[in-house]
Order: sequence, then C-alpha cells, then structure tokens
Amino acid sequence: MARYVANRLAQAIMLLVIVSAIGFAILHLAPGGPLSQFAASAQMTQEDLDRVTRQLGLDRSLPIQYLDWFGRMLRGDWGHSYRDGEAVLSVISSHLGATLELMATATIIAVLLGGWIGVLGALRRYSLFDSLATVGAMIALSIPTFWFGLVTIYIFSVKLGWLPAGNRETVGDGSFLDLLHHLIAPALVLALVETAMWGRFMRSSMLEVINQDYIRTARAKGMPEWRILTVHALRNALLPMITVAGLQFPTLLGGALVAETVFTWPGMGRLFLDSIGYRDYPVVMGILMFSAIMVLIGSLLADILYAVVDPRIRVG
Amino acid sequence: MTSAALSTVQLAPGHAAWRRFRRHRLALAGAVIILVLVLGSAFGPYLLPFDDTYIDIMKRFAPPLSGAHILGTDELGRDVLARLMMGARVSLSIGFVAMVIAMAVGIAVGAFAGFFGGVVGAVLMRLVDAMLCFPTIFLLLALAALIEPGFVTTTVLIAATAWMWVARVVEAQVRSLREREFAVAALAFGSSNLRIMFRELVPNAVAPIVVAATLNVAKAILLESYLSYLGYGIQPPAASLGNMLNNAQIYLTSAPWLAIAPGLAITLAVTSFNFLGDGLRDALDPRMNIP
Amino acid sequence: MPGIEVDQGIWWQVFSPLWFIDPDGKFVPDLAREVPTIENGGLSADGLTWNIKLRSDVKWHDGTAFTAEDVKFSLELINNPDFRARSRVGHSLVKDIKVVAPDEVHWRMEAPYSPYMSILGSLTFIVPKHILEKVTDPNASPFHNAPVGTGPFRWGERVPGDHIQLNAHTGYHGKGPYVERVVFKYIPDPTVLYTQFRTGQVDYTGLQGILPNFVLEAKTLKGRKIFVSSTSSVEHIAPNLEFGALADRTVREALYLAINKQAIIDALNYGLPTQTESFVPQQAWSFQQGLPQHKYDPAKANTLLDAAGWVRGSGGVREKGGVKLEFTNSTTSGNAVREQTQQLLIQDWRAIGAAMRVNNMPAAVIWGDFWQQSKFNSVIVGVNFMLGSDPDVTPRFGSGAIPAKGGRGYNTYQYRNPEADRLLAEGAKQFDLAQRKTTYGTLQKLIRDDLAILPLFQGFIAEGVKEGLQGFRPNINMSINCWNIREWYWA
Amino acid sequence: MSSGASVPDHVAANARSPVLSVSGLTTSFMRERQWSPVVRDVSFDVASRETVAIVGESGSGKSVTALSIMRLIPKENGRVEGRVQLAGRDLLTLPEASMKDVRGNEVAMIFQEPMTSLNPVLTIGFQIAEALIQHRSLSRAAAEVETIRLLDRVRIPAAKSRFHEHPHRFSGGMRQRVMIAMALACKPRLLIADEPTTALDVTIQAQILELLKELQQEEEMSILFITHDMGVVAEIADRTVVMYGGQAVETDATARIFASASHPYTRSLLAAVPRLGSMDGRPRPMRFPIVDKVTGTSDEPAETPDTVSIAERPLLEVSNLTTRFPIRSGLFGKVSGRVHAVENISFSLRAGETLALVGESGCGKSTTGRSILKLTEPDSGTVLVDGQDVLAMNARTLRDFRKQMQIVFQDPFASLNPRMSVGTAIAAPLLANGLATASQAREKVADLLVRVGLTADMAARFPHEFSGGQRQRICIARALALGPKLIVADEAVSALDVSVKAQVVNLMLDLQASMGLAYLFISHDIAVVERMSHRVAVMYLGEIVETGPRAALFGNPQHPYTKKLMAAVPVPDPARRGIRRQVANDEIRSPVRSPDYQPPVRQYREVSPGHVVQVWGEEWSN
Repeated sequence: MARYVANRLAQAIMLLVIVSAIGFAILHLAPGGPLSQFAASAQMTQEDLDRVTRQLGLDRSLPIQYLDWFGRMLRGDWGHSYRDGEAVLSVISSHLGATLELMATATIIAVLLGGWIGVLGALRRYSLFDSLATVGAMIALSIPTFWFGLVTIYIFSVKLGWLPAGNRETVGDGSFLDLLHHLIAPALVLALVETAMWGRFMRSSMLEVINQDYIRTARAKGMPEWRILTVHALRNALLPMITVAGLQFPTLLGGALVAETVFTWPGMGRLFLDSIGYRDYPVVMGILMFSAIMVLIGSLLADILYAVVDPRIRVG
Repeated sequence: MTSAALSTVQLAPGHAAWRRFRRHRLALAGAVIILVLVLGSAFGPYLLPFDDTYIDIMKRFAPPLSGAHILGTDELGRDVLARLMMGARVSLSIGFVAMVIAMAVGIAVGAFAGFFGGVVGAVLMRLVDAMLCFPTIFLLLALAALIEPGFVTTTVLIAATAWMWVARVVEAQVRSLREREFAVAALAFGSSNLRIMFRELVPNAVAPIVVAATLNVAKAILLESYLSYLGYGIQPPAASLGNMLNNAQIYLTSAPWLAIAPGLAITLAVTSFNFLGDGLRDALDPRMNIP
Repeated sequence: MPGIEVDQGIWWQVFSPLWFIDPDGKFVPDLAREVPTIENGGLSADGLTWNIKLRSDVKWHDGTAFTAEDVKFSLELINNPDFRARSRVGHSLVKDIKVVAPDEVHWRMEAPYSPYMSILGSLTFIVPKHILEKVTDPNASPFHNAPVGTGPFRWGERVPGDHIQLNAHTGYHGKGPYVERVVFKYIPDPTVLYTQFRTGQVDYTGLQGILPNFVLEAKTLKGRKIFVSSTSSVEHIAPNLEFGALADRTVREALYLAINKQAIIDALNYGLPTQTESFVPQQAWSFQQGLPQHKYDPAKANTLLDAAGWVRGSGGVREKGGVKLEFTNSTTSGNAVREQTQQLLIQDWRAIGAAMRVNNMPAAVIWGDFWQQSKFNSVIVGVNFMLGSDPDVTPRFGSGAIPAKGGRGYNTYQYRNPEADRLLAEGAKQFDLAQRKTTYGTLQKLIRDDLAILPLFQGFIAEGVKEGLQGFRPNINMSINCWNIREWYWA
Repeated sequence: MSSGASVPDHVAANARSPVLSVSGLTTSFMRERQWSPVVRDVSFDVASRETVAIVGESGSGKSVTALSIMRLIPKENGRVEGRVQLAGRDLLTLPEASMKDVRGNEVAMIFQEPMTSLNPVLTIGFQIAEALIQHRSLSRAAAEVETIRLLDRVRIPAAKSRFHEHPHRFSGGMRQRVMIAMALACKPRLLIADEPTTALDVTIQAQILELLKELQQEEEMSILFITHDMGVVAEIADRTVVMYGGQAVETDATARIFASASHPYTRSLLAAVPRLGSMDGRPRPMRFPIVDKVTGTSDEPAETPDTVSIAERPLLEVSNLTTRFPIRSGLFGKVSGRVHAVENISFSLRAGETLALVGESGCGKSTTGRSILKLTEPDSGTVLVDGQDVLAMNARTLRDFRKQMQIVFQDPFASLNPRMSVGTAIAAPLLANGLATASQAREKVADLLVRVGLTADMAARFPHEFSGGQRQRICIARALALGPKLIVADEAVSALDVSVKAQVVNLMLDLQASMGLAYLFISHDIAVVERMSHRVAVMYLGEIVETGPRAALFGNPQHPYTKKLMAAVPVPDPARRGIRRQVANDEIRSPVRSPDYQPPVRQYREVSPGHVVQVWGEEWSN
C-alpha cells in the first residue's frame, strides 16, 4: 500500500508540473496584465507602469519567471497578491473555510438525498417515483445554476424576505444560527445539481448491481428482500460512488464558484473570479495549484478508500 | 446458455437501437423539442415583423402579450421573441460546433492513446488528466478572461474544456476493443494501424461517442450561459441565450420576463439534449437488452 | 500603494492627509495646522518652496506621536524606487525634504506645480515611519493587513473577500468619530448590493452605488434615503485621433451630432446624469460656462459628411479616399449600461452611414496595452480628468503625454495641439485662482471645438442611506463620498 | 411428449410421490409489447434421491425452466404458468414470503458462473452462515461452526482459516465448492444445478461431478442438473429431459436415451457428440455423421483422405519458443514476477496436417498460437514458416507475410466487427493488402461464402443476423480470403453448440482436403481433438509434456498429466456411470514465477516413432 501511494504521489507531482506549466503559460501569454486595473483607476503614466512591471519581475522572460515561481512554490513561498500584498497561501486559507463549508453542506445533502432517490429509483424502476426523479434530475442538471440562484434570491429574499440575499454571516453576529441562515440558500442551490448527479450515479450503480449473479444467488438462498438490498446490493453499489466522489470534486468546486458569485459568498470561487479579473497572477496560480492538488488528493483518497473497502483490490 | 451467447454485443446497427429509443418517450420528446428549436431559430426570425437588433427606445420594457410583441421588449425596446430566436441560433450553433471540435480532438487523442498505449498513451492521457485537474469553469474562465470574447473564441474555449472527457471515453473503449478478436484478426490479416483504429475500433465506440456528443452539446450551451453570466461571452448587439440572461439579471425585479424567457429556453434546450443523450445511452447500450 | 477605489474608502478612515478638500472645493487642514498659501508664507511666491506646519497633538493608533518625520518618510517612500507606488505625478518634483521642527517640514519643488496642492489634499496619506522603517520590503509587509494610521478609525479585522471592520479611534484629533465601528462589506454584484440594501443588510451603498434602473424604485422605499450626486468623472466616447476616419474632425462632429444623447441620459440612465460638454465637472471652480451645446441632429450630420466628401458606398457605409467610415467601439465587457449605449450608438450612427462594431473586453485586457498604447478605435469610458480638485490635464491632453509615442502620461486619445500645450504649461505655473480659471476655460473651449472627446454626460452616483444615519455629505472633490464617515452618526 | 407417468423401472421401485413435479410449465417474456413463450408446456418429475438432467443446446429454455421453478424470473417482464409442485405444494401460487422459506431451505440452487455468483465484498463464511441463520435460526457462533463443517464437507482445504476470506481469493473450482456448501447448508430436498461445471476446466469438472455424486448419496437429496454436455449427462443423470426450442422433446431413463433415442433431435444431438476412444484404430481424422433433426436419418461418417504432405520440409517449424509476460509493479514498473506462458517449446507442422495443442486454461496454448503469428512478441526461439523466420521480420515484411498464415478465434461473436457487413469483413483483408479492386473483392467474397457453406447474398448482412455457427464460418471465410497455408484455430469450435460444432469441424476437414491447409488446432476439448487431428501435443504450464501421432498418444498415454486429462473427460456412455473415478483434489497450478526463476532443463524420451514424452519429476510421483 505504501508503495502504491508513493507511486501515485510521484504521478501526482508530475501532473502538477504539467498543470502549473499550462496554467502559467495561459495566464502570462494572454493579453492584459495585472497593471491594467491600476492604469485605469489610478492615474499612472507609462513610466510608472514600466517601473512597477520591473518591480514585479514581469519584464523577465516567461521560462525564467516560471522557474522562479516554481522554485519558490516548492519552498512554500507561493508569492504575494498583487492587490493587497498578502501572502497567497494566507489569501487562500482565509477563503477556504467558506468554500469548504458550502461544499460540505451541499455534498452531505446531495449524498443523502441523491443516494436515497437513486436507490429507490433503481428498485422501483419505471415507477412514477422513478420517472419523476429522472425528469427532475435531468431538469436540475439543465438549469443554469446562477439563474436558479437569482430566482431563489428573488423569491426567498426579495419577495418573501425569509432568507438573506447573500454573504456568509451578519457582521457582528456570526452565531451558528446566523451562519446556518446564510448557508441555506447557496447550499441548496449548489446541492441541486449535486443531488441530481448523485441520484443518477446511484441509480445506475444500483441497477448494475441488482442484475448481478450474486444477487440472484442471494435470492436463491432465500434471503429476505430488505437484506438483499442492504447487505448484498447497497454495499456493492456504493463502491463506485467512492470514485464518483473523487471525480466530482472539480465539478463541485466549479459549481461553488457560480453559487459563490450569485450569493456573494466569500470563498475560493469568488476569489478566483476576482483575481482573474485583476490578473493577480500569484493568486490565480495559487488557486489553480491548490485546486489541482485538491483534485489529485481527492482521486488519490478515493482510490485508497476503494482499495480499503473493496476486498478484490489489494495494491502493493 | 453457453458462454458464447453472453460474450458480446449483439448490436443491430440502427434497428433494435431505434426501437429501444422510440420506447424512451422523454428522449423522443427531447428530439422533437430540439428539432423545433433548430427549425425555430433557423427560420423563425424571418417570420417575425421585428429585427432582433432594432432598438425602439420609447418602447422599452413592454411586458409580454402587450401589442405586437409576444414576449414583450427588452431594455432597449427590442422584440424579445426575435432576440430569443437569434439567441437560440447562436447558442445552438456554439453548442454544435463546440461539440464537433471537442469530438474531433477527443476521438483523435483517445484513439491514439488507447490504440498505442505505452509511452504515447501515457503522455496523452497524463495531458488529459492535467487538463481535468482544473475545474471546468476555472479553466474556462482562465481562458476566457484572457481572450477577446466572440463567437469563435467562445466556441473554441468551450471545446477546449470538453474534449478531455471524450478522449477518456474513447481511450477506454479503444483500449478494450483492440484486445477483441476482430481487432486482432484485422492485425493478423495485415491491416495498417490507422485502418484498424478508425475502420474497426472507433466505429465500435460509436455508442458512447454519440451519447457523449449529445451531452456535450447540452454542456456547451450551459457553459456559454455561464460564460456570459460571468461577463465573458458573445458580443452585443448579437444575442445569445446566455448574454440575454446576463443582461436581464439587473431587471429581475422590474422586468422578470427578460430573465425568464432565456432562462427557460436554456433549460429547455439543455434538458432536451440531456434527455436525448439519456435515451441514446439506453438505446445503444446492449446491456439494456431484455432477455 | 497599488490599489483600487475600494481601498480609498478604507484609507480615508484609517489614515489622514495633510489637508482635505471639502464639498465646496476649499482646502481644510487635517494633519497640517494650516493650508500653505503664498499669503501665509507656506508657499514661496514662485511656488518652489513649501513649508508645512503640522499639528502636534496627533497620535498614531498605537499611541506614538505623529511628527514631521512621518511626513518626510511618507513622501520619500513614494519616491523610493523599490516601492510600488501607483503614481508619482507631482511627487517626483519634490526635493530636499527637511524636518525643521517636530511640527514643521520643508521641501523644494523642481518646478512650480500648483496641482500638487490638490494631490496632497486628496490622494496622499501619511504613513507611520516608526513602523514602516523597520520593514525590509515595503511592498509585502504585514502592515497591509494591520495598518496603523492617524485616522478616525483603527483597523479591526479583515475577512478577505467578505468584509473589513474598522473600530472607532477614541483619540482622533479631529471631529468625531461618532459611530463605534464601520464594516465595509465586499459585494461585487450591484444587483445583490441593492437587494441587500433593500432587505436592510446594508446601511449605506457606497462606491458602486445603486444601479440607475433601481433608483426610481429605491426612492419609494420606506426608511431609505437616496442621494444622486454628480462625480467628477466624465462619461465620454474616446476616439483614437490617429485612427482612420476618426482622425477627421468633421467625422467626429457628425458622429457627435448623430448621438441621441437624450435617449442615453433619459432612457438608459433614467434621467439621473446631467449633460456636459466639458471634461471639468460643472461643480468645480474651473468649469467653463457657455460651451457650445450638443444637439441631436442626424440631418445636419449627413449634410456635413456629404459636404466633406464622405460618400455612401456598399452597405450604406460612407467612404472617402479609400477610408471607410467604420470603426470598433470597446468598453469593459459586462458593463450593462455602456453596452446598451453602444447598441444605441450603432443604430444612431448607421443612420448617417457610419458603421460601428462592438469589441468589448474584460477590464484586465482593455485597460492594458490596448488602451495605454492606443490600440483601440474608440472606447466608452468614464474618466476623472481632475487631479483632486485641480483641472490640470497635462497627462491627458498634453502632446508629450502620449504613451504610444513614448510620452509620459495617458493621453491615449493621441491629442496634439500646440495651443493646448501652451495653456497647460501656463496653468501649472499659476497659483492665482482667477488667472487659472481663464487659462483652463480657454482650454475647455479648445478641447470642445476639437472634439478630442465626445462627452456624453457627467458621471453620477446614486447612493442609498438608511434613514437615521446622518452626516452623509457627497464630495465631488473626493473620489468617494464616504470620505467623512467620522462625522456620521445615528439619529 | 412424455409426462411424469413414464417412470423408469429402476427408480420406480423406490418411487413414492415425486419431490418435484413440474407440469405444463410455460414461461413467457415480454418482447415488443407481446408475451412470447420461451418455455412451452414442459412437464417432468424428480423423484427422491434421483438425479434428473435437463439437456439442450443454447436457447432451448433449460435455464429458464430452472429459474421458473425457483420463481427467480423477474416479474416486470416475465410470466410463469403451469404447476410446480414441491412435495405436493404448488410453488407458483405460494405467497412471496413463504417462497423465501422454500428457496435455499427446501430447494437450493447453484449456477454456471462461479466467478460472479458470489458477492465480492462479503466473506464466503458470511455468505454461507447467512443462510443458516436465516433458515435454521442458528446463533452466529453456531452458524460459524456449521459453516466450517460444510466447507470441510465440500473438501475445501483448511476450511477454518478460509472462513474469513473473500471470494476473489478462491479459484473457480473452489468457488463452485463454496456455492455447493451454501446450497447444502439447509439440507435441501432438491438441488438445482444450472450448468455448474461448464465454466470449469475438465479436471476440475470431474472433481465437482464426483463431489456432487458423493454428497447426493450422503444427503439423500434429489438433483435437477441442467447441462448442454451429453458426456456430463451420461456421467450423472438417472433420467434425462431433452429440451429443444422451449419444449421437452424427450424424457426417459438416461441409458435408454443414449441407447435408443426416439426423437430425431435427440439422435442428431447424440450423433454430434464426440466420444473419446471412438477413434481407436483409425489413423486419419474423421467427419461427424450428420443427423437430420426432423427425420433422424444419418449419413455415414467417412474418414478423410490423406492430406498430409510428404514434402521434406514441414510448413511450420517452431523451435525453442518462449513467451513470458512480465508482471510489473511499483513506481518504475519493476518486474516483480513473470508469467511463463510458453516455455521452450518446439514442434513442426506439415502442409495438410492438423496438429492439436491441448491443455487446460493457463497452459499457454493460445499464447503459443499468437506468438507464432507474432501477434504477441515472444522472448526467444524461432518460428519458420515455409523456411522463413517470422520472428525476425520487420513490420513491413511481416504485414506482407501474414497472407501465409491466418487465425480463427474461439468467440465468433467477438471475432466479427459488429459494425461491418459480413461482405466488408471478408473483403477487408484483400482491400487492406491492396490485393483486389472493389469488384474483384465482391466476387471473391461470394466465392468464399459459398465455399464455407453459406450463400453469396449473405454478404450484405451484418453479423448479428447470423447464428454462432454461421459466424464461425464467416470467420473462416475471412481467414481464407488471403489464401493462407496455415490456419491457427484458437479454440475455434469450443464455444459452439454441439451440433454446430460437428458441422464446423466437418467444414474444416473438407477445406483441409480441398485446399491442403495446415491447422494448428488449439483446444481444451480432447474428444474433438481425437476426432480431427493427425498429431497431438499436450501442454501443461507452458511446456509440451507429451507429443505424438494422435493414435499413438491416445492409445498409449505416458505422461501422468496426459493420463489425468484423459481420465477427467466425461464419457457419453451411461454404462460407465457406476465407475467411481479416483479424482485428486488438486488445483491447476499457476504459471507465475518469481523474476529470478530458472526453468529446469527438460529431458524427453521417445516412446514410439514420433511419440515423445517429457521425463517427469517428483511432483507427479503419487
């Protein structure tokens, strides 16, 4: 197992190098730059711009800049934001909590609700429930998240006044209930798509399993239906879900970005969007690397967990 | 039953699949809606008395069903229905073209990686993995923020974020198919690699490819709307469903129809493609064969 | 310090300038004991020697006394080549800063530069020497996350991307503060901002303000007050004066005549802004009355073009000597009202045989080289031409300020007029208000006649304040209207 | 049509009321919105302690019959009618709750695929104990003790320690033992075994059949045994139900069916069954007799003409061929072991001759075939075809040279591209090599189709429109398109139904006679090998342990493995049923070795001219 993990880690590091090189190239080769914003708002002369460009080291050749950045990154120095001079790692960590809170809540809702819908749908295939769940899931997957978010705000915040229109907390309050109150709308909006996905995956996984020979074996030896479902089918059906969870991570992060935009949620997605807009290279690269690392860790964890749970896989 | 009967696909090209597909009512509905959307966006604008870009500033925000404007007018007094049709035309075009590009790249990369395996395959698939490390929207934004928005760039960008999944699907299919006896037989009678790849293997991966293609159109339409929502997309005065929605969001409280019409149109189009994809998956998947 | 407008809202509360400019345009001493003038001896008659007397009762938030050393340090920091100062306009002229006494500082200017008064009054804050001198890298110091100033509020906490909280500084040397704390919430989406204002989550919508389409509705809200105030920025179409047809003054005049300004102001902006012909805000002392008024007259525009030899070619687009009357127009993508304006312009100009195409870009692209190096055809932009309250526009219209030609400044229009250059040089050396008013008045006429820019309207901002919050005073001389939160209080 | 009334005499003596009585069983499935019957009006009885076999080819409805009895047909799209009486109770009308107590308790069932029939995430102990707890209300501890006893009874070595292991740790044969233990858990009156040995190797099959026979005696239970293999039927069944097209066409005592079948279909089936030992004294291969399924009339099987070339040089000369597959693991793909698939083998094959490679799964016979065609890269050795070294050829020459040698695979379904019309598929080799224009190819395709017993107009059809046998003919046609001299037939008839198998074998023999083809006939089916080969090589763990002329080798097997293999083949002769065979309980060994493994140097000895046997060592001396 240890060797397997080491192997995967080596692969992951290779991927990170590719990811960072691609990201760096895209970012730096594109038109515009971090100074454009200052130029527009503050009254900077070309001389000022040239000077700041030099000060930021942006006048060096791209490979040099990349190697410099990469070398620093390996040593734990991810650079400083061009906007406020804060260290990138601390910028990320200060936004991470909000995103994780949102993602975790949405995931819990999605796994429980989606899983339940999926299992029930598979067992009562082609029933009214299954049809409704299928149609519902399809629509949920098709609604633009931001539009759904806007409509949610319109109905629940503007018209009904039940929920806050955004942000993570009422400043100065920040109690658990207050946090929860703010969390409801964005979490539900984010969970909508996730629930649909989990429902779909769970349904097909369950369908796959209940047609397996060993389920027939369990029936043939006279096991009661509930036992077949829980002991024999569900455990097998949940296995591929581990991989799904690992693969879902990037999707979830992307969904969070949109939800965070609509609900002005102070998370990573918002940060990314703003930093892209400002061409805040260190922060953008930091987030790209961070999310890539998260994705890789996610799939690594999923694989390890799979190996732990599935007796057939013994890596080493 | 002997093992031979279990061993493989008994796929009737077309026939059985079409029968199964026909049974899938939602998919059929999806196909019909797509047809209506395509025809509507292609010919609809010529049937309306309004030009989609004609501004009549005195008639802004006319609600639906008021006078000649069936769906009302927008913030510049343009006919919403005309814009909706033109917007659907642009959005569907982006969806289709992006899909075709993503498919072409994905199939090529997947086929080569899957067929040759080894170093070539590893390098290509690591590239795919690397691209997949970026959450789609992150990647899209990173790219979009950097390039001038427009039809071509938007389409290419969306394709650039979508081909990896196709490559993965095709790679997996080709990798397993090349071990199949018919592929080995082709090798044994002296077919060239390219011939085996594109004459023997890829046509057999057509089921997942077709499904991926449909779902890709759906995804591309959705992504276009996300791009527009986040401020990078089709340039005015051209309409796309996404930028109509983007323009409408500030009038959500005062002129909700401006947001509802394109929002519903996107949902409808995307749902239709998703249903179609779902139906095709069922129809083309031989495992769904009832004994 | 690199930064954007949002930051200024914070700076005004945490730091203090030497003096500030009140809504009437008068300089009011803050850290300085009095505003230097030639009369009171603070300024030499040639404008080259400055002598500032400071208050001696001011304390930094950490209790250390504020002295002339801090002023010297701040001005020198801006000129420190390692420091990423945003702008050194004016500052670069400052030489030989001397601390004469703990409460008095002297310096010499390389050349007379009257706008520096304004620059110090609205754009320059004094930072603590005793903290920053110990820092090795002034660009990435922890100071950014816990600044210490002399302003009415001390730094509280910052949750990046969400809010910044400031707490009242009880030992503040000026009036106030009267509220215990100020929380700046970061709400990038104006619709959400308005929604939160409506639902009462926000007491004051600063900086971005309320979108014009909400203003009418907002005015009917109970318990909310809406202030629509002019800003010193001028919304205009910026032509690239070296690009194709736009180089022809007749073309610009025809285009200007064909703009349905009223529709832009009344419909797209809900009648909130005021029409203008000058780059100077109408509230400023330097504003020139009686500039030629714009009239929407497409017929006249057509006549002008016909007379000048611009004939309609294929597709109805005019042409002259092989040059087609077509160009692109750009602005920051996602700016709804400007994008609407563009679409209106397309239709207006099509009527006179001019073809315009939209080519919008994200902020980080358009305001980079595209704008700086004059790679655009035309742009819709709102620019504050003033330096604080000073009308010196040398960096905008001086022929030596064209970046595309290696100039120092941001004359991206590539405007060149020797007469304008002469007036600008003269104005910067004058310290007498009446003289300056004449000089800059002439300049405004000149720019209007040349149509170096096609002004649309004077900028405005609609801000909402919760009823009961008193003390809000819009100040056109400041880049933000929440410059004086120290004086705000709940009634 | 027969019914439960015709009970054979030797069972009738102790026949009380039958344990299972099936009458008028009709099972239909929903297809195209219509109920179409798959099993029609089937009736038979199973008496106490009796073994009844249901035999039939694929699609005859035998498995559906078994599932119908257990009521395991999915309700949404399946319908079961008729009566299934278990000790007098009609199972088809029982409420589902009571049916649960019947399944696994009174009637137990084992299935064909031991690899997929056990739940992969649960330990085998758990899966057996579960049934005990459910039906016999044992405590957990008691269930564990009983489970271990059961595992012992099905001869699983070290039963106690294997209780907590998951199914993937067991071989196919061992898993089938676990299934049997599970079935025996509640001492059922009836065991339904649905092709329980089909997926197993022949030596393992023999073990399982022996085990079932023993257990049946000890447990005094009845067995309903479903199979397609007449040999297995003869080995195990007291009485036999022959199914064809969803109907029971003949039911009788097994001995009587084999001796004097009344139904023409049964007769045609039996005629197609190769019997090991039936070729004694015939030097050349022999065609199968073809019995008309309707009339039952048979043609006279003829010995094939002598096709073996007497030229000096054999067509194919393989010497010291070795193919190993590295097993890589770790970061840098370090080789942690090797599969010694083919280990230093040599043989030759003349034009017009058939050499059979026989052996069980994993013995390396298929790898040998692929290595010869260089479809797999061998490690060392030489392969000369017509004197030219195939392994030394570069890619270009090899592509050209491939015209000389072709391959036919086991699975006719997988061997044809489902997206290509049959005509295109057969023409593909010609077009790929640029040997014909489109119209020439069309003619050639028509010619080839006729040659393999199909018609020219079938070229436009797609593979799914053909039966398995027809597809195999198409594959042969495709292999013939380039006019090869050598055909590697890799289990080419193994997956076919017995009657179809006979026809394809006949076709291959005819083609050999007319075209002088040399076959490398790779098979695990010794009876077929005996019927159609000139010479035989027995492979075991990558090596040839014995080779020689067919008659010599079968008449006088030397190597213990050859003997073991021959002993394990079920003989379709009910008369020999009483003979208890001594079958060892060992498993097929793995050819995986450590990276530093050095294969021993083998000695061979010649028994008679051409009959060579490997000198065996300690491992066989018991």
